[in-house]
Amino acid sequence: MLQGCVALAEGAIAAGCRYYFGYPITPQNDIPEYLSGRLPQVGGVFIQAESEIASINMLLGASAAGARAMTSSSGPGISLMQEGLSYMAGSELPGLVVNITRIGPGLGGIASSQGDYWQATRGGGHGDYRLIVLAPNSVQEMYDLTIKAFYLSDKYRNPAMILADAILGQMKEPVRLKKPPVEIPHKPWALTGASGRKAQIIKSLYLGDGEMEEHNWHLYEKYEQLQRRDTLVEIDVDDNADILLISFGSCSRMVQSAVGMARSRGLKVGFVRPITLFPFPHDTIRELSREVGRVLTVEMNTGQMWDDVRLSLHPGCRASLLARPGGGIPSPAQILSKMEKLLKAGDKVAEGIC
Amino acid sequence: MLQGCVALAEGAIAAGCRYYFGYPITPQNDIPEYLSGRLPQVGGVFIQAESEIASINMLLGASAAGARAMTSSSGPGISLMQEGLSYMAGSELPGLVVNITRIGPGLGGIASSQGDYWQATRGGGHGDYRLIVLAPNSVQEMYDLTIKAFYLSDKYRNPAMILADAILGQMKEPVRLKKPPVEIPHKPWALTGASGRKAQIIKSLYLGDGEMEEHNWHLYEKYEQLQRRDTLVEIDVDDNADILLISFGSCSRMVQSAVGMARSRGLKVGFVRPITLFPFPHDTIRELSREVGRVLTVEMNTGQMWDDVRLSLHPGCRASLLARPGGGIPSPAQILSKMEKLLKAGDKVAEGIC
Amino acid sequence: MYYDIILSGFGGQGILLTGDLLASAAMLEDKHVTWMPSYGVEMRGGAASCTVVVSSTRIGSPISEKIQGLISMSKPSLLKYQGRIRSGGLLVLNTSFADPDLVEREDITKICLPASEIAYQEVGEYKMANMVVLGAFAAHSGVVSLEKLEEAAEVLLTGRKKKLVPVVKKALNCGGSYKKYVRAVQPVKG
Amino acid sequence: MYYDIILSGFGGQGILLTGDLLASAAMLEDKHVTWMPSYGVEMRGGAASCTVVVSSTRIGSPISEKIQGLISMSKPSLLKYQGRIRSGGLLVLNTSFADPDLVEREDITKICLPASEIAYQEVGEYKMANMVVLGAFAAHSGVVSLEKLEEAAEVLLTGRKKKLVPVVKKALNCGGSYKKYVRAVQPVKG
Amino acid sequence: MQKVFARPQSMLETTSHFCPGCHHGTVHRLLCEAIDHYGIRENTVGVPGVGCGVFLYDYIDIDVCEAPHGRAPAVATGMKRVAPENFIFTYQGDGDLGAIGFSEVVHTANRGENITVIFVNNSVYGMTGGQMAPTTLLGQRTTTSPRGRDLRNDGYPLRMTEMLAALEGVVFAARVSLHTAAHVKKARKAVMKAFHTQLEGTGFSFIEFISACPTNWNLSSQESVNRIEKEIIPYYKTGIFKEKDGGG
Amino acid sequence: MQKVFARPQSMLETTSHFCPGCHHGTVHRLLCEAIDHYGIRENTVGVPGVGCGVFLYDYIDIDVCEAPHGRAPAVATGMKRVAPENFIFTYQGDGDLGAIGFSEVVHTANRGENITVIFVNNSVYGMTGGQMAPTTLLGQRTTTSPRGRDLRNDGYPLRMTEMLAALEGVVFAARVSLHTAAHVKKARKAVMKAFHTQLEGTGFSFIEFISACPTNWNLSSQESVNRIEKEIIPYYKTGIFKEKDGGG
Amino acid sequence: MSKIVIKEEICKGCRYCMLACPRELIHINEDTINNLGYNPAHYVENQQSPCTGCALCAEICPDVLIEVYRDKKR
Amino acid sequence: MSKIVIKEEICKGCRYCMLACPRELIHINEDTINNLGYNPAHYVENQQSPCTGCALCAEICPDVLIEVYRDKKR
Ligand SMILES: Cc1ncc(C[n+]2csc(CCOP(=O)(O)OP(=O)(O)O)c2C)c(N)n1
Ligand SMILES: Cc1ncc(C[n+]2csc(CCOP(=O)(O)OP(=O)(O)O)c2C)c(N)n1
Ligand code: SF4
Ligand code: SF4
Ligand code: SF4
Ligand code: SF4
Ligand code: SF4
Ligand code: SF4
Ligand SMILES: [Mg+2]
Ligand SMILES: [Mg+2]
Repeated sequence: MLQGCVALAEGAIAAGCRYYFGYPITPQNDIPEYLSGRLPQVGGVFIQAESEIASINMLLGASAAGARAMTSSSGPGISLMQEGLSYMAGSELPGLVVNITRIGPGLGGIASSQGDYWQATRGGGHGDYRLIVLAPNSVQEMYDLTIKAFYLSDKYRNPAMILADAILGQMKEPVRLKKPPVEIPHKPWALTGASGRKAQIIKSLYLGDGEMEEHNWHLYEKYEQLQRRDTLVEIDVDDNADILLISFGSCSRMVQSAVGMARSRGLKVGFVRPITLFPFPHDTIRELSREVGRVLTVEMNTGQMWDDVRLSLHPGCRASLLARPGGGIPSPAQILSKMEKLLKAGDKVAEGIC
Repeated sequence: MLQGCVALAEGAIAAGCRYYFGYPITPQNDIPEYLSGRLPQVGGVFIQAESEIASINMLLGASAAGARAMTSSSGPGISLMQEGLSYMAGSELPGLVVNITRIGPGLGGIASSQGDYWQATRGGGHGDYRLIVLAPNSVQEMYDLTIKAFYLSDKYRNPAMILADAILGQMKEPVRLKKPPVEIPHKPWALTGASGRKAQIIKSLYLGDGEMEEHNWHLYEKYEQLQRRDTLVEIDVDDNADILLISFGSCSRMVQSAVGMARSRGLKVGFVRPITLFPFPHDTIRELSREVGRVLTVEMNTGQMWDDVRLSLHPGCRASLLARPGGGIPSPAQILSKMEKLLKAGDKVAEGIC
Repeated sequence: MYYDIILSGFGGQGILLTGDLLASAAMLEDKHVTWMPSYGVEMRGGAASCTVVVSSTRIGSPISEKIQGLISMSKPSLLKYQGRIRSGGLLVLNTSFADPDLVEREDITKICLPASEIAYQEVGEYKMANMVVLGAFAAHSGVVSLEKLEEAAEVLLTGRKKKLVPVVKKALNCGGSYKKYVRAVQPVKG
Repeated sequence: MYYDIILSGFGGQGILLTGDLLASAAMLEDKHVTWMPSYGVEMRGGAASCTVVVSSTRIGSPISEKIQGLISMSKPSLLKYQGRIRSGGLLVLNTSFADPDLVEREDITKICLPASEIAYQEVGEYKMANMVVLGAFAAHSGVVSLEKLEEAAEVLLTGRKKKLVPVVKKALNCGGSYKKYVRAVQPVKG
Repeated sequence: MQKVFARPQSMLETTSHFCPGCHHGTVHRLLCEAIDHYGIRENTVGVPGVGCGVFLYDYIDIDVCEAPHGRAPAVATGMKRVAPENFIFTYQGDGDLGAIGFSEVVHTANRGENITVIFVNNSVYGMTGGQMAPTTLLGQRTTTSPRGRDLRNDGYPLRMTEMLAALEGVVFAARVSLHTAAHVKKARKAVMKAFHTQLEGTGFSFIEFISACPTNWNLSSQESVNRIEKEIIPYYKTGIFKEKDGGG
Repeated sequence: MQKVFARPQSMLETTSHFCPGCHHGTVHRLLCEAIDHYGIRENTVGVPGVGCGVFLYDYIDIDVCEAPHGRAPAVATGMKRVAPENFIFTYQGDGDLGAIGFSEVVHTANRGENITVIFVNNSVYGMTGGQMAPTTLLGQRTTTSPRGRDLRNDGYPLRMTEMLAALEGVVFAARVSLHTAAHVKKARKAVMKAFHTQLEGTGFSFIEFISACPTNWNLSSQESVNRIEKEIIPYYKTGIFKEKDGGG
Repeated sequence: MSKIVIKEEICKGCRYCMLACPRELIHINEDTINNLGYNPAHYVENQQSPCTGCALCAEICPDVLIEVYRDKKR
Repeated sequence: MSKIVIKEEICKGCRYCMLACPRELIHINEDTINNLGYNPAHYVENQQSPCTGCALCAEICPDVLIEVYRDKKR
């Protein structure tokens, strides 16, 4: 049985990550605290940076040198990393950034919240770029998706983010550590000194006529590829379901409880969980929303994934939102009662129709 | 005839802003350079801060003290301000942030780009908050909307952003300076010392049970009010128009040229320009897209406002996107030819249908 | 089966470890488990609590509004959590730190025992009160067996803590025979 | 009417001010105008250019792919921009810095004059070449009148620059009588 | 009988959230005494950084503006420029001021902003649970230096007062301790001087308080006091490091 | 006849984008000479900050990683930790290092990272068009200090070499100038020592180059050289400020 | 005779006052736990070695819980 | 006799070499403008006061445009 943060740290080590740079912030301190002891045991380096800005830039440097490396933080610290993240994406550097979220905006609190969805999926930094965003919903996935995140990040040469919250970071659950064979891909682009080859540059500014536009379309094409090839989603839909619940991360655990309760009452329901928030499973949701015809999105914010859900929905599908920001947690009972209300209303009530 | 940046600076002074804090970055240096000379003339203070982070936090402090104050920057600098912006929104502090954008991601270039649309409208910082975002498309509006931005920012106690680019910042056009009577609203919440009243706090962390959730809904309600009351949009639609063009900021100038060209060829076209990007003119676009039935969005990025347009469109409306990121500028001729292609295709070709 | 319980008290009473032991024991019985601490700005000194869920099927929510069991080791925690016990649920109270008169619920089973004194008398350590209480909980509820708790203790307490294993086992078993010490086991009324 | 022109040369030749003067004069004639500099990482030392649009109706794009006029004061700027002149358009070239043989376009009107030398001879200042060229442009194209340019110079040149006004006026007028100096006014062929 | 010692007037009647033996409470009290002494409660604004001292407003009866972690000097700069007549102080921990907010405090000091910076150095990140701080001593074990701070990996403990005292813009800079009543009395004097400096409009004033964090040091009160005396003060010398004209 | 002076091997044959009289070119050359001297071209990585020196890769034939403005020392830290066998230097202007990146360079120095920091101090923000820098002298007019830098509003010119030399982690720190051939020769020696320091693995080395930005100073070359001699060096003294064992 | 008054209900038992008192007039009451969960400090008068009103205890109490009353005669 | 060679085509005319040469052998050619738009430096042999190959000019040239050839005999 491991704590979510510890499972994530072990996932990083299993993925061959040997460099951690970070600055303390609750509720993710278990990650650096654990790694400050663990990394030296495996020949790695742990640096407590003087700030989140230093952290993300140390990560940038380590990644440019060809290593698998990571940082972790929470809300305010992640906000401070936006410039660095934009540079990494622009320079096509991989690397893992973990956001164990807090409540925002501002100093906020350390209870669970999903209010950083937009920041993570739309690029909180400047310019046309995306992060690869994975959202675990169990301690096992804190481990598994960390390994996956390093894989995707290297594959696409783009920074990846694990978006989780205090529930997932603090909770303990049984975990199977898979110790997969570490396959760090060869990185011919890495800066190792111009020995036996031409000098190389890692940069994000291209000055030639039209080069920046080309570079932007190149990045865009990678994001389209991600969308086509590496979208992850969990689906659990009854035949002839009357309603489809959509939720991610810790919140999806409450929804899963509610789905269980609904089924035990004989309701036919469906459940979809985006595991990658970017790329978002637009196609899956379009298809399922067509079949089911009624959707309830449940989020722990004021309705951020709601944008992506609505951009996916099949036209004519009835869609509602149950949102609880600021540390409010929709209880299974609350979700169930909302579901029942919607089903009872049938076609009459049309909350948040899209 | 004034340069866009200078008109904006004069707008700030006309609005009663007497405090500027900023750090140099191209292509907005004309703002601090101008104000470093101008502000002392009107009894104001100009500080060149040591960084963008210092800038946004000086702004936070000046705003907390009750003053109208501003900062300005571009892409990378704006990214560094995300934590501060989140704090200001969370603490309900007004203030103006100007983003004269660069190309992103990363260091990018200083040519014109609209790649910071998401960052501006979705909150690049952590948590559930929004900025009030105004997008001028002329030097006159650089002046007028700056005054408007201070007004809205104080009205809603929320930071406001002017989103423009090098074209608008560098261009000169004739401007009418209106010198409106400065009405800075009374700010009883400002921290002036607890004299003759109880001590006051400006903060974004509420620890009581459920207080953060309540605070988040309170902010949300402000954003809904903004949406209802203070959405700004320019509309120029022919009767029985066959196609509706949607564009904002500098890009909309190219679109206006294209619209002029199209009309001179006898086409019936419409043009909608969101002036507030948040709140976005969803209702206007829904209504017009229902009437016109075909939409072409033109943006200088890979399609960011496109999200908001698609979230607004009337179901069944055909929608296409013409996007040019990385400093590429869609020329009036390119826009016109795209328009003509779409009209010729009629119902057959369905690019980017939503 | 499905069981959710909150363990609560002051920081320093070993609350989180107690929950960990409970969850680990249940895991050894091939149950699905989750362990979720509550924590806050005031982690230091103040209150400590955690929620443990044990289930024979995959667990959704690791936190619960209404709970089946509450272990309370302090007055503030009793006041804070007693209202969340389901009707018919179970409270195990360490009366060394909370007066049983403060229990307002009539519709639950209550095991009130001076766990700190018991721990001191029986194993020589006030600090083993948490294990006494856990033993009592296990024995009464049957959510896990005392044997599995002992096994879990051996798994969890390693390194410098290994020497505690015998004491812990003894304290667990004291708790297991809680009826000997109990001031009141009050089954649900009406 | 609608007219778009690029003014271009080396930094330090007063290109941006020249454009400003043109736009300001057009504004005095109640035209809509835009003035748009091009600039870049290499603002220092290197190239300088701006686009001016003059129109009797509201102006959309302040930049133009194809232009009606080009003023060029350097070899690199000639090479860079000549291709963008519309067929039938106008080029005014300061041959002191660019060999007229480099002009490849046959379908435009060309005014090639050694503006720097003219400026030096006539007003004693090499630096007034820009005004000579502007005067020539105005006189030939009729986009603005020399009078309005003089008026605009009075409006724009204030403070320490005020003393330049007479020189500027003189240089503009020299340009206005460009035919006196012109190596070649080549009207559109074919 | 005469009451010779009582809670200062500007200090709110409430139980603090600080751990037993935490010196934040003492610093708060000294600030309140100075506020009362100079009669400036009604035109004082406090700007706490993020750390265990963030809840300043719960304890001192003055206007308070929360600043993002490390940025209090920038926030205070903005405030002071708008209202030079107000008394503005920041309240920052060693993580807040020495790590993330290092640049802000140095540049604010260098500009000679007429504000007062209160710096609580307890050699760890208290609020977040005892991680290594820039001021953590070599060899000191923390949750992120489990083998003790190692100069090769982690660098040297920063002496902020010395660094700041070297800047032209700084008018008053002192380091004081709070582990004995005698030291507390010296600390009070330093606080009075720092306040005086700002009230005279002379420039930037700075006080570093050596403080205990028994919780994260894992030490008893007696051990904490000993540690300050035997380990901390030898590295972080107490005294007035800078006192220009007007500083008291 | 013997060629006694030519372009260093590791310096690419190309026209630079620097303005006439800009000393960035001289600094580049000295770096190339040291790279050639120690034969380390194939395991050197340069990390330019943002400023007129950002195009390092156009001029030096080595691997180069662009860093965000001010963050080169953090980027270099990450690189060096991954590949301690490589020679890593940052290349930063006075805005980059003294303003936005102040915290990064000080903390990197304090950690004693085994890297070399090349600091080009031309007392203005060159690339962005001549705004006031932290190193701008009092009274100096710039585009954002049109009435001259005023100590009351803008604070004092920062002496970075002195500040850094005071840190334990710093092994070599020098300030050199480039306005006469004699100074260039001294500068060359300092560069060699700094490189040697890192190659020996001794710790953090730092060189500040007093440089001209004739464009933004609005001065001719003669005037620029005079200004360096008469105004700049008197405030920013040249010399070696720190040289621990191993530094040369 | 001088004396002190301690707010025992909210004392955190840090012992600083106890360590500071030159007359050893303050003790920690290990048998009592106050509502905060701590063993509070307790002032015990001693006629032989009475309180001097020196206020060292008050000066050191980080929670500002001690009031000191000094005998005017001294 | 020693000598230098200047890459005049890409010289920026900064004059540093001119200021540095103790023999005043370098001049700025105000009549020529090179492709970069500058008046380039120009080396003029002088038999009376020949180039010493001291390389001061090369040392100071920020654009590294000067090669110095020293006469072996000296
Ligand atoms: C940007 C940001 N990063 C990190 C944090 C988390 N954080 C809160 S307080 C703190 C440091 C506390 O240490 P210190 O400043 O020494 O104050 P103390 O609690 O020790 O008094 C940190 C890192 C934060 N709130 N914001
Ligand atoms: C975050 C950020 N802020 C601001 C800038 C704009 N900028 C580019 S270079 C520079 C400063 C250049 O000055 P300096 O570091 O002194 O280098 P120089 O050009 O003088 O050599 C600035 C402010 C930027 N690129 N990124
Ligand atoms: S954690 Fe440390 S600094 Fe924070 S309140 Fe407790 S003792 Fe004080
Ligand atoms: S602007 Fe200044 S620093 Fe930049 S290249 Fe020109 S002279 Fe050099
Ligand atoms: S006032 Fe002095 S003597 Fe009296 S109790 Fe306090 S410390 Fe002891
Ligand atoms: S010093 Fe204060 S808090 Fe500590 S034991 Fe004494 S009275 Fe209690
Ligand atoms: S080598 Fe010496 S003498 Fe010869 S040209 Fe250069 S500076 Fe003059
Ligand atoms: S120093 Fe170099 S660039 Fe300058 S004038 Fe002489 S040769 Fe030309
Ligand atoms: Mg601390
Ligand atoms: Mg500089």
